[in-house]
Amino acid sequence: MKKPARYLFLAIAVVCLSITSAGADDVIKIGAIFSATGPASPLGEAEKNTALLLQEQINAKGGVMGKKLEIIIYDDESSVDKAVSAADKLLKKDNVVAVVGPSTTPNTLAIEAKFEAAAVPLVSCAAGEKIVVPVKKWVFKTPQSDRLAVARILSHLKSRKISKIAIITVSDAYGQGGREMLKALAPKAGIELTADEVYSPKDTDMTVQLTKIKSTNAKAIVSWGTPQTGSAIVAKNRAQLGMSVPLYLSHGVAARKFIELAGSAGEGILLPAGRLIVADEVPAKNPQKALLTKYVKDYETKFKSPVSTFGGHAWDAVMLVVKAIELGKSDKPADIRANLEKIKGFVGTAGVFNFSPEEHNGLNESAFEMVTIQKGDWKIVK
Amino acid sequence: MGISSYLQFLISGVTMGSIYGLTALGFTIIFNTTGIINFAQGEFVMLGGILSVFFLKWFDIGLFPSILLAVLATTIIGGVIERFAIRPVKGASVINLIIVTIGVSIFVRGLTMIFLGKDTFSLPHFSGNLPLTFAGVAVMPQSIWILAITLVLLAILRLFFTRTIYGKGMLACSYNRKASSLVGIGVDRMVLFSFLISSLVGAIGGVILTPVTLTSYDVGIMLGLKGFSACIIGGLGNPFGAAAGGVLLGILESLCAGVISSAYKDAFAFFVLLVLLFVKPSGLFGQAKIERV
Amino acid sequence: MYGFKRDMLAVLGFTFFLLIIPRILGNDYYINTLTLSLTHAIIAVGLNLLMGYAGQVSLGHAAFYGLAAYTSAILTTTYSVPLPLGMMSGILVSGVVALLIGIPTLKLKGHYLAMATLGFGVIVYIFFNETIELTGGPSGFGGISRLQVMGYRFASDISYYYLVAFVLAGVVLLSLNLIHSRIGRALRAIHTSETASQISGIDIAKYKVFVFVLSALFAGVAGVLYVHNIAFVAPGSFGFNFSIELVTMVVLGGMANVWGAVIGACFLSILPEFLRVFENIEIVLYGAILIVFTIFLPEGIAGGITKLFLMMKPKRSDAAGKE
Amino acid sequence: MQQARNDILSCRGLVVNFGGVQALRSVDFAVETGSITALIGPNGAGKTTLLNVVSGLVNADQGTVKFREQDITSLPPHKRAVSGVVRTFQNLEIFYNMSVLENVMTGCHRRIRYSVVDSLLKTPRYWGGEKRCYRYAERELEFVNLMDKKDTPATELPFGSQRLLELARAVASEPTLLLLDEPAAGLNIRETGNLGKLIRRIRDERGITVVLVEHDMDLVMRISDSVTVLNFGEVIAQDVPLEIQKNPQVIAAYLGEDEDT
Repeated sequence: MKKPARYLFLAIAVVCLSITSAGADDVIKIGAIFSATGPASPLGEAEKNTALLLQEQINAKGGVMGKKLEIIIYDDESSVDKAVSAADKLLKKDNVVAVVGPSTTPNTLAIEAKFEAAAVPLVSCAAGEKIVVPVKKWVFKTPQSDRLAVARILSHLKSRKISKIAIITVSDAYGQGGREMLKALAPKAGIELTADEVYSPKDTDMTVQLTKIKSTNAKAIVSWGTPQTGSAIVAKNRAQLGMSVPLYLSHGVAARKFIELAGSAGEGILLPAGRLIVADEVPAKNPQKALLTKYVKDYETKFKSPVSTFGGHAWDAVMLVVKAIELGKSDKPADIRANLEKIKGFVGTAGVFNFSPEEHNGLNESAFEMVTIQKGDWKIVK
Repeated sequence: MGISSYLQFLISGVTMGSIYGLTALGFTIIFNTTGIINFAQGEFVMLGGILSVFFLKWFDIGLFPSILLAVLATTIIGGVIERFAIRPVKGASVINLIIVTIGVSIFVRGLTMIFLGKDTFSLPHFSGNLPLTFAGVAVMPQSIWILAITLVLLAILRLFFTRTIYGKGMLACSYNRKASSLVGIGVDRMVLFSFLISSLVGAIGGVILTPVTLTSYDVGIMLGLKGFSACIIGGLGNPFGAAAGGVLLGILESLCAGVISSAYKDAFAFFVLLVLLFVKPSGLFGQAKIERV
Repeated sequence: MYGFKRDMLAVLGFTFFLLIIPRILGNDYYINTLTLSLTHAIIAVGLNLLMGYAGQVSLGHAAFYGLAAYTSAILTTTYSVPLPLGMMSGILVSGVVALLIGIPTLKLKGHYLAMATLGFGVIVYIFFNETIELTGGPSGFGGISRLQVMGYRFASDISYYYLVAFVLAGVVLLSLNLIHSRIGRALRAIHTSETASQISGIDIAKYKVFVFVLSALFAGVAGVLYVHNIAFVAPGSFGFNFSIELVTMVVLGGMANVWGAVIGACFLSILPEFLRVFENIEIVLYGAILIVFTIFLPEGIAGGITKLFLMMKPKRSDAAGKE
Repeated sequence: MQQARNDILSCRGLVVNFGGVQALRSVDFAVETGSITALIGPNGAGKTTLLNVVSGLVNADQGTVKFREQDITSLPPHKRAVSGVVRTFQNLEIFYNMSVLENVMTGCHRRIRYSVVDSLLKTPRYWGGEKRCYRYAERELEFVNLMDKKDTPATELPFGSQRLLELARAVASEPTLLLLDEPAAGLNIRETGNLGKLIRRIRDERGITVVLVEHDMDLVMRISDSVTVLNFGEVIAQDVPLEIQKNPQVIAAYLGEDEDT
């Protein structure tokens, strides 16, 4: 009985020491809030893993400006309330210099104001355009906005002379973002929406919605969701109903998981995606090529599971913060924020970032490739 | 929309409804012997599906042996749950029993998440994934499997409850537990049995459903909710009412989604449910006089 | 008489305790967690009046919490209604909806009542999720102003904590007062025997609806306090899961015990903070704690504490009372 | 029947069906103000059903119930209680989650009137009402001799005392007509004797008219002024106790029952 007690004491002592040493000068502390559990866990899990991976890699190389990088990760359980208390802890207890995450739009919107008030930069991994439009001084985000993805799909549709589409979106924050963009941008591009269907994230059958779409004369279907929230089922049900009109999906689908889930029904679907999932195919001269191949390899060796774009968003967020620190040679929150705005031509997984005081996402349409699935693998559509 | 669209809605509804019905059946079997609404019923469905996926992946023994193994494993888990979580609270108030089953469902879900991961998985169709087309209506072979297995299961359960000594014993428990124990029926054993059977039924539901719907550690919540609704529509305590309630709920949902609005389909389905309860306060096939709470 | 002085003292002590907690703990990053758990306690106390005292189950109480939160948020933000008016309207909407839904629903009993309230909760949740123009949909509704009363802005987290603490103390006191009145007795009577209550001249339909509306009003108070604290609202906070969590708070804390609801709410809201270090295992532990507590403390934490006190008291009247 | 007499309760042509079973078939039943009226009959004769119809727990399919010249046929039970019809139950319906005193105070529910606001804020009206309520309850507990148990939880009372408690609660609501459903069931001889005296005192001291469903013939014959006999849902006799004992139809009905059981 005595031995475990001593170990326990030691463990406590170590924890206490690490807490007290937290204020020490040789450590840079970054906070992270990810939805590692709950409905958004497919996003948060990959992001958390990526953050851990980066922490290890960066410190192995001697840290940032010679200081050790410590990423303090909290799980918000996909809940707004938990995200708020995690933000409080990071800001008031851990005194971090910057925070990456949260994984979802509502959780980001819920804590934005705290970062404005505390004057600490937040680099979100959520897609919603509302996060950075209008621009908030202390808030940035790394995923490509829905607007860019939708614009990419619409221009592809136009190139194929399709003018009537039906949309089917998931009724969570992610699907809502896509739905609003599609409804706003499609008419401007001269494309008519013949149907606007919705399904819940946990729905298991979309035959009914697709049957309705089938009865309209839509020439293409655009569906907004992730592999875990119905996109695979939409693809499957479309195949089952024998529908031949092309199916466009969102950039959130870009993960090997989707191919596994949709099986043969995934063949031929189209989507705009960051280059992460087609890293092999990216031409060698593309600036992203090297880092994409390395990230895919490192992630998949360490965690034994395929990468997703979401992990990439966390990669971008952490590395952007690191870049900003190195750029200004300062780990003060205000300097990090100022230097984030100065970052130009930063090569990330989602694309090449160019920030400015007016632009806190830093990506443009060139971040996307149109990809499809051929013989069970992602292929760039030329 | 043509008539074929409506037929398609109906087929989707019946397919999903069968699963709701099977979940509801599991609720009813446990309710009848114990008076407990087992909020962990959805987890049995989840386990049946997700364990099949993993057994197939780990042991590489082919689809049907993996499925059998998964059903068996889930049934054993059902028994373990009864023994270690339900039996210790024997005789507690209804609301406490509900909380225990909620605790169990969180516990099971958590363990699944830790050991099998948070991802979504698929299971191959039992026989081909090419649809059969009748008059412009696509029917998946899996839907036929679902319907057929549901019906067979119902028939077997009916035989079990009316013909076997265990089945009759369980029915007796449902009418009067005290009297049953007085005439020598081991109530504890019957309760254990009801958990075994309902986890078996739940697991089978999960297994036949997963090829159509995919699975993940958290699918049990929604299925449990729908199953509970189905057995309330059917009239609590009536196994066949529960199955019928499930099919009705499935059809209601798909018609709401198809005809009214896909965004509000669950809201409409629950709205109809509420109206139904207001008109017929003890479900469609329930007896008005029986009050257990 | 009837323990009023004792109640009064207990509430005063409780308020004092709430006020000094932040000082004892010294740090303030958890203040929001505390505020949130006290907000939950306000709902739980109301739900306990409904469930613990009157014996009517509700699996949809998150809906009332959400209705008030959204109403106040939308009125004050989108329509620039003055804050106090918006908050009053929020609470009122919860009450009125409870009245309308309560009249037909409370005719149902047991599991059917549970089902109906659950269905109501799901409908309201979908309404929050789908009326995007009004509620902002799944991504939420932001830009809500923080509470301001007569020119005083509750800007700091600690000031908001004190406010919620005072409101909770008030709600507890009102509930204790209600319980020790003819109305409280009527509610408890309905719990044990509806027939005998009717025979004693108690209009059970009226009282059930009354306590349902009252508990919805409490949930509404919590809702407006919540929304003007977080200054953001999304449907995810008001789903089925939260309704279940509320019920769990009441049962785990101790049914038919006003203090039990407070203890249960604080316990379940703060527990995850302690479990957080276990990361993924957290959810398993949470489930296990629910099971273990229900097995070993069937009367809830408050019930357990009461029993402990009784055990320590010298046993003199025990032999006389029992047959 | 006898229109000249002053009836507090008069039921005409009551019919109650439970599924296929006719529990009451056209029952006429009247109770004279200030009387103790017994209702007897073999098991399943419909006595409890008749009490249920009078107290409003069961609605009659046909027929009317008049209480103090007013038609109360469609009134819900709590309104009947308010207007003065109160009953007890064969299988005891006391409030097990309360103390003895609180049980009786709940019985006083309709006698004290203060509002929700009064109770939330503990206004003087609340205090006044509660004090009165407390006094009423104490008086009834003294009446049934349970004063020493007033703070005991109701569950801990012995069975006989629980019967008395239910009686105290019923009397506490100041009824004008009290319906007792087998009050002596489960009591020993001494307790039954005391109960008989108590029922008389309820009528004599409180002026409450009593209807009594009872199997204990000694008790019935000793305390009642009038006896009504039900058999298979019909009234087969109504008379003073002495006459009833001689009535051949009544004797036949009871013998018939004996054969069954």
